[in-house]
Amino acid sequence: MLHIDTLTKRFGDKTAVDAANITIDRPSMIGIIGRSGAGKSTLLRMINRLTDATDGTITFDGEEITALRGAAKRDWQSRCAMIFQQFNLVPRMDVVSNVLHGTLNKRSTLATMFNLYPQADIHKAIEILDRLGIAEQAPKRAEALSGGQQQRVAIARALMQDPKIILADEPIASLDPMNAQVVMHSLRTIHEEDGRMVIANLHTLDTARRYCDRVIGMRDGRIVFDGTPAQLTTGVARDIYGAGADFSEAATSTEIETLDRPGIREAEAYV
Amino acid sequence: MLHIDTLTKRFGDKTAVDAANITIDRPSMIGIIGRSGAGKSTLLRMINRLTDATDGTITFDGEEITALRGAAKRDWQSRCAMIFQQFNLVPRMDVVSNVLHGTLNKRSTLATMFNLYPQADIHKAIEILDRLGIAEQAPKRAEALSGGQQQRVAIARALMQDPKIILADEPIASLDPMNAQVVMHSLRTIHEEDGRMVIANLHTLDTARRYCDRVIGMRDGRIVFDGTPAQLTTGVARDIYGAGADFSEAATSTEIETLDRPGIREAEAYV
Amino acid sequence: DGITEFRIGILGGENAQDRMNSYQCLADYTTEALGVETKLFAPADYNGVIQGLLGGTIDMAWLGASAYAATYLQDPEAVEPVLIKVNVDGSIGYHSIGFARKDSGITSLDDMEGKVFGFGDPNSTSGYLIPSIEIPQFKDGITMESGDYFGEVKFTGGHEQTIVAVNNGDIDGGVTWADGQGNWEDGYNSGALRKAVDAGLVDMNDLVQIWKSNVIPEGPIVLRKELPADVRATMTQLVDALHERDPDCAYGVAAGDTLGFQPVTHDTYISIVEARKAKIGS
Amino acid sequence: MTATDLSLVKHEADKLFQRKRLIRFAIPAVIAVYLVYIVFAFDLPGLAQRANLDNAVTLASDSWSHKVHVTRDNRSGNITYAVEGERKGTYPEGQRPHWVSGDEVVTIDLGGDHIVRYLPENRTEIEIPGFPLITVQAEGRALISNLPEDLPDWISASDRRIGITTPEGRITLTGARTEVFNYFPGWELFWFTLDSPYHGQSFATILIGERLDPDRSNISGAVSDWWNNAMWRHKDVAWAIGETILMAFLGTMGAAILALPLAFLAAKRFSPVMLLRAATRRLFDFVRGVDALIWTVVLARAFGPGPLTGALAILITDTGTFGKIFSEALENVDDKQIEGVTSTGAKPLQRYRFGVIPQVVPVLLAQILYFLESNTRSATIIGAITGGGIGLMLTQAIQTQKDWEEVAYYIILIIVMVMFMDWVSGWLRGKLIGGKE
Amino acid sequence: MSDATLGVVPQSVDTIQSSYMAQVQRRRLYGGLTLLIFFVLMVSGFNIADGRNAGGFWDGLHQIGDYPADVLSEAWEKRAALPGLIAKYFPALVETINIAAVSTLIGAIGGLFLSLLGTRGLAKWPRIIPLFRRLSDVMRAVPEIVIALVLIFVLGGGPVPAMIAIAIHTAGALGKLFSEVAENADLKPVEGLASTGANWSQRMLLGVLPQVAPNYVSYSLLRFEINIRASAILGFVGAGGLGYELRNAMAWGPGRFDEAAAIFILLFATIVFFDQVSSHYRNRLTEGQGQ
Ligand SMILES: Nc1ncnc2c1ncn2[C@@H]1O[C@H](COP(=O)(O)OP(=O)(O)OP(=O)(O)O)[C@@H](O)[C@H]1O
Ligand SMILES: Nc1ncnc2c1ncn2[C@@H]1O[C@H](COP(=O)(O)OP(=O)(O)OP(=O)(O)O)[C@@H](O)[C@H]1O
Ligand SMILES: [Mg+2]
Ligand SMILES: [Mg+2]
Repeated sequence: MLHIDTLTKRFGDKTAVDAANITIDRPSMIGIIGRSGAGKSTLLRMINRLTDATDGTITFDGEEITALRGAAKRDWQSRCAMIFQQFNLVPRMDVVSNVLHGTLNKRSTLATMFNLYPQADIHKAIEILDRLGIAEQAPKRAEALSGGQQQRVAIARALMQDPKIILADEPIASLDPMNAQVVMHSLRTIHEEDGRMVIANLHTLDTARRYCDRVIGMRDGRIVFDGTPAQLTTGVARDIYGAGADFSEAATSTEIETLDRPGIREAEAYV
Repeated sequence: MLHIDTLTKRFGDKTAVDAANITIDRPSMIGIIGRSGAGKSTLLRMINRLTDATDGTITFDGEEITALRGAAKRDWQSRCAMIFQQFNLVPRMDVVSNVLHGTLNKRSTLATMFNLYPQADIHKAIEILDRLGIAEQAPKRAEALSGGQQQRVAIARALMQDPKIILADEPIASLDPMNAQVVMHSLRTIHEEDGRMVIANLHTLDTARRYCDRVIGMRDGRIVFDGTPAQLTTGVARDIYGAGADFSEAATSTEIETLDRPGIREAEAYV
Repeated sequence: DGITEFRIGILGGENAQDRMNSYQCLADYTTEALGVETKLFAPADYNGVIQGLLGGTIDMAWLGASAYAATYLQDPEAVEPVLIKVNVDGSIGYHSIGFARKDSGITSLDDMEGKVFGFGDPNSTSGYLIPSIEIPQFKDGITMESGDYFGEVKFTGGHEQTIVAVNNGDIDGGVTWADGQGNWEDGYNSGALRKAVDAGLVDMNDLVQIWKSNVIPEGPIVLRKELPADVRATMTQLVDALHERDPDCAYGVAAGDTLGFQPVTHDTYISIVEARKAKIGS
Repeated sequence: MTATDLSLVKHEADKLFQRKRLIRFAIPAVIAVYLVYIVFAFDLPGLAQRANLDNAVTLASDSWSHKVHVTRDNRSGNITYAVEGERKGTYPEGQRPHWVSGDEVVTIDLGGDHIVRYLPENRTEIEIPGFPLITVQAEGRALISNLPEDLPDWISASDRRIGITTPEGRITLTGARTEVFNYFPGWELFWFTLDSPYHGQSFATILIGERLDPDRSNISGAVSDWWNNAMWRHKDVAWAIGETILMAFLGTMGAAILALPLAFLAAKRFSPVMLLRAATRRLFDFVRGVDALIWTVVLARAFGPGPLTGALAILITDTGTFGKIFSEALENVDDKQIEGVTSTGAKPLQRYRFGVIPQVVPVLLAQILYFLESNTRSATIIGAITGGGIGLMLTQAIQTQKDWEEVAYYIILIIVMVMFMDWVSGWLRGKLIGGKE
Repeated sequence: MSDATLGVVPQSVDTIQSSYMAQVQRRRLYGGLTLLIFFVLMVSGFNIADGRNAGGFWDGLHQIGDYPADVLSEAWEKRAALPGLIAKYFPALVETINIAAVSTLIGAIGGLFLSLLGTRGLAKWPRIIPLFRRLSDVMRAVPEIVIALVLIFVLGGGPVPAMIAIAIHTAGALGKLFSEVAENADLKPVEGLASTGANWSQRMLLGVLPQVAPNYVSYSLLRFEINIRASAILGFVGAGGLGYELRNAMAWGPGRFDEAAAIFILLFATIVFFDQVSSHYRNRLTEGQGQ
């Protein structure tokens, strides 16, 4: 399905992603981990074509994504939804409109201007919101929602695109543990029920272990690990994070269950 | 020396200071305590003649301060320096210029319009700054300094006036404990070394106890206590602050030494 | 009481283009004759010169007849006319010419009923004052009110604008000035039409004359009455003799070939003043 | 959520979108209706019909090209050659353009095989490729030509006047004179007029070549001839631009100086007398509302035409504008600094100088400098209407309706001038506000 | 420069004093020079202007009221006719307001595109951002009257040349103000929309416009105020509306001063009215906005 071949991105003389090779042959849920600056976001943004690659190719079902231009590129983006750490909604607009933005690629500018979304789409948007448990919020402005709710609106927008792939760039980094769980759970459900591919950048090891079928570890732009959660031992994690022997998994955890463990407050301060 | 006689200030039907009588016959260091709205600031402002009294008189060395007008009033202000909680410096001007504002009353208007001060004054200003330990900040803009440094600049401006009395309206309320100590220490030193009278409004009991020779307590505009720090028992303090039995002295403390006492963090939240 | 400087106001309007430049020689002669600095001013319209003369900030100017009348009516003691231009044929007048586009089928004022008629500047003699008085005398029923005889009466702002407006069809007919000498197809010998033809703006084959006024006296060169008598005498003499002394300069000052200037008095303009007074009353 | 709840939410959403659509349609609809009204109020259809594209073409081509007139006076038989037909551009006696030849028969080669011949006895021959040879004889006021009945639209002919317009040039014939206009790209005589010895010399020749005028060194002679160029009047133009900037500068700065004390009178916290305050504010509103242009007209009686009048007009208007802006800035000053200065016994002026001025100076300076730039534009307009500066030169050039190259030149100068002032004001802003008090 | 050493090594009071004195000297010198230059510029500028003016400043000062007195006395004499005249010129006023309104509308739309196309992060074609910036600089630099005069030549007199001229200038001026606002816009929504495959106009419409609209409307209102004056002024050169009538009345002089006064009252009242209304709405638009 998705084939990434020696994909490289350079910003000036900084190489953000360095000859990455990934092959994914069936819709799975994949977690990408690595410390800040490892190139996780850049990789995802290249897949969505928000950023252009410097070198290498991305191929999806035989189509070369990296070569797409103009309308074809936007069409690809509509098939490959993206979820952001900061939600990236339109804060002044209501929730349904934000979800309907997932259909923009199919609508003309004029239709958008006059809010001419088909009734079927509006209803579908509400059903998606309902599936994510926030249908009551439909008429509110996005900015009036809590972070977890906003992220679910972003997921709803992604689902509205009816995409083959959902990319999620640290979808839970701005959320509290409670909301983080809800959001990760939603993503997992979507993967399982709809059979969509989900690729999520994650800051925390345990989230990756718990929700993903496959974990990719990045360090300094290179892919240094690619395997099952089971293969992701603490030693491997130390390598990925370039941490010393004092590395504690809890330092990257946001699991709710861990909240009651002593010392968790201090630990969170480092996250 | 200073004699305050049934001094009253009314704002509309609100009586901020109610027939206050204070007699100070030698240069001492006096702390005025009382809770917010008790009339402390108003009292000090009347002494400096920033605010006109509604009734009563202030007499200093036989001269009736409350009757002064125009140049005579400004002359009094130059002999009676004032320090404010918010420093009240000119932030865009450099430190030395701010200190030199203390000489404005003595210099001709025309020369000062163009920022022209005698060299002797400039040297003196820098010596005062040196005495307060901030000579190195001399050429910087006031706004570039930390709060504690700014308050010391304000004290330097007061010293530049070479005043008989220094009034300080909550000089340490905007400062962290470390800086508060430095500032109170400076005021005490000035009082002891130069023999100037210092009257300071203070929010915290322990500061008043520690630095003042005499403490005046105000409540609802009236003077309800006037005595030595030793006479200022917790019971008296309760009266002054109108607090119940749960009154804890720590709640008004900013002393550095108290920082290590357990429970202090919570306590500070009420300050 | 001498003067410290001498200020000449120039208003081509009906005459000159590069006025300051053409007048520089006159300014030099003036400085020489009076021994004081001479300055040239070229306000953008008649009103500027009139205000200057009334306010005493301009000492000498060449006005249009109507502008002189306006000055006179506001303050009879302000200025005095001294000289007038003499055309090459010896006449001292010119005409206001009514014209229209040939393809509009208009050949005379009779055809203008209900049409749009354009004046130039309100202070212009040939562009407004004279036609606004003489055209209603053309036949009964003509007035200069919009919607009476003409469909609409407009000011275009100046002679040039009138010509362009007629040529473009913005207005059906308008008035401008010409000396009335020479041939229509050349735009006459001098005047606003001739300038437009020379500039390639209009083709006289496209235009027809629909009306012509009686002869209008050229505007006077005026001097402020408050000036010392000797200054006035010197300046009058200087301009009067300019043609003999320096024909090139005279060409520039008069904006074309002339026989020079000759003395003139207020009497020449009495009828114009009356006309203007009549307009104020209306 | 239950099915009924969900359908309720859906219904709500449908209504929401209905409402939103209505608003989204209403705004453009209102605008559209207004624009339709404007189309008729401004008579756009009529305008489109009347708009003279020929003028636009004349204007556009004239602005980057010039023409040389070859004129034969049919009465005297004299032939003159003049750039733009102006006296100042006339070729000196004995000189003529290189594309004119012959003595008895004067042949004018317009290029592209278009040839005009001035023959004796006021006869003219015109050769135009693809058109039979045209011959015209002038007889008194009348013209006798061999032109056929039906003419192409580039020839306009009557028995009194013939006009021929070709891409190579223009020919007009009347009884009185015959004139050929030959067009060339570029601004001719921009550097030197024909009577200057430096005309047609290369830059290198002037700089390092032999002395062209025995009385003057080449460089000073060239500079002086260029500066005094009678066609382009570089000296007058420079003065005019200077006058325009001067009007803007004097007006803006004068207004700022006047407005500052007045603004104190209009600011609530510095002016306790309500009546005085209100009076000052109304004064600001009044001088601002009247507008600089009208002030110029009013002042013209007292001061006559010239840059001072323009400067005063700007000064008066902007005193109102600055007064308003300054007093708003003064309303917003921070009390603490004033009180700090007051508590030292400072005199009232010192209080303002140190308590207030340092706070408002950045706002004031930014505004003043911004207005300096925008007043350069106002000064151009004021000059155009009441006399003075580059604005007047522009209006005059447009009014003569033939010197479009000058118009283009002035327009470029005005744009450069305004952009320059924009840059100056930005630079000063950075220098003055960025730096120390 | 002395700052660099400050705080590193404790300095003696003497060095601080002398280095501060040096700084003060320098500042006084620069300050004095600046003041001197300014003073010299003002005085010599005034003298040049005075010299190049027909009448001197001091000679003319006492006459300053003459012209208004002439106008007012005539207007007062004929005061009975004033209401009628005001009614007569009302259509011209409507034309002036229409010119201002249409040109503000068109200019604001133009400024909108200039600002979106000329702002980093938003531009459709990032490479030619400088082109759009220069374009709006040039449009802003051209005084309205320049374009108006040229257009009057091509199109004839009337409101359209004025409208086009003002619209061009407005587009440039608003383009600059707008792009300052747009530069501060939050790009997150834009990116979010981009990730769904929305095209440029959809991104701008949904991602940027809702954020910047209040500021844009507020600036446009301010511009409308300015444009009313501009459209009145352009009337002076033949662009129709109230300015044209005012010029004719003033140029004719006595006999029509009553008309001049009536037109002037209309114009003044209009300017003040729209000033007040627009500043009221501008305050309302920007107040709920934090800064
Ligand atoms: N637009 C850009 N211009 C220049 N450098 C960039 C840009 N975007 C990212 N980088 C650099 O590329 C490297 C990888 O960045 P990226 O955002 O992909 O890391 P990340 O793994 O997502 O980190 P984080 O957890 O902080 O989001 C970083 O060093 C970053 O500084
Ligand atoms: N300018 C004023 N106008 C009206 N009321 C005032 C004014 N200044 C002070 N007051 C009122 O007078 C009373 C005493 O105020 P004052 O500022 O003297 O109290 P304080 O003891 O200094 O309190 P704080 O600790 O809050 O500074 C308060 O109730 C206050 O609201
Ligand atoms: Mg990232
Ligand atoms: Mg207080």
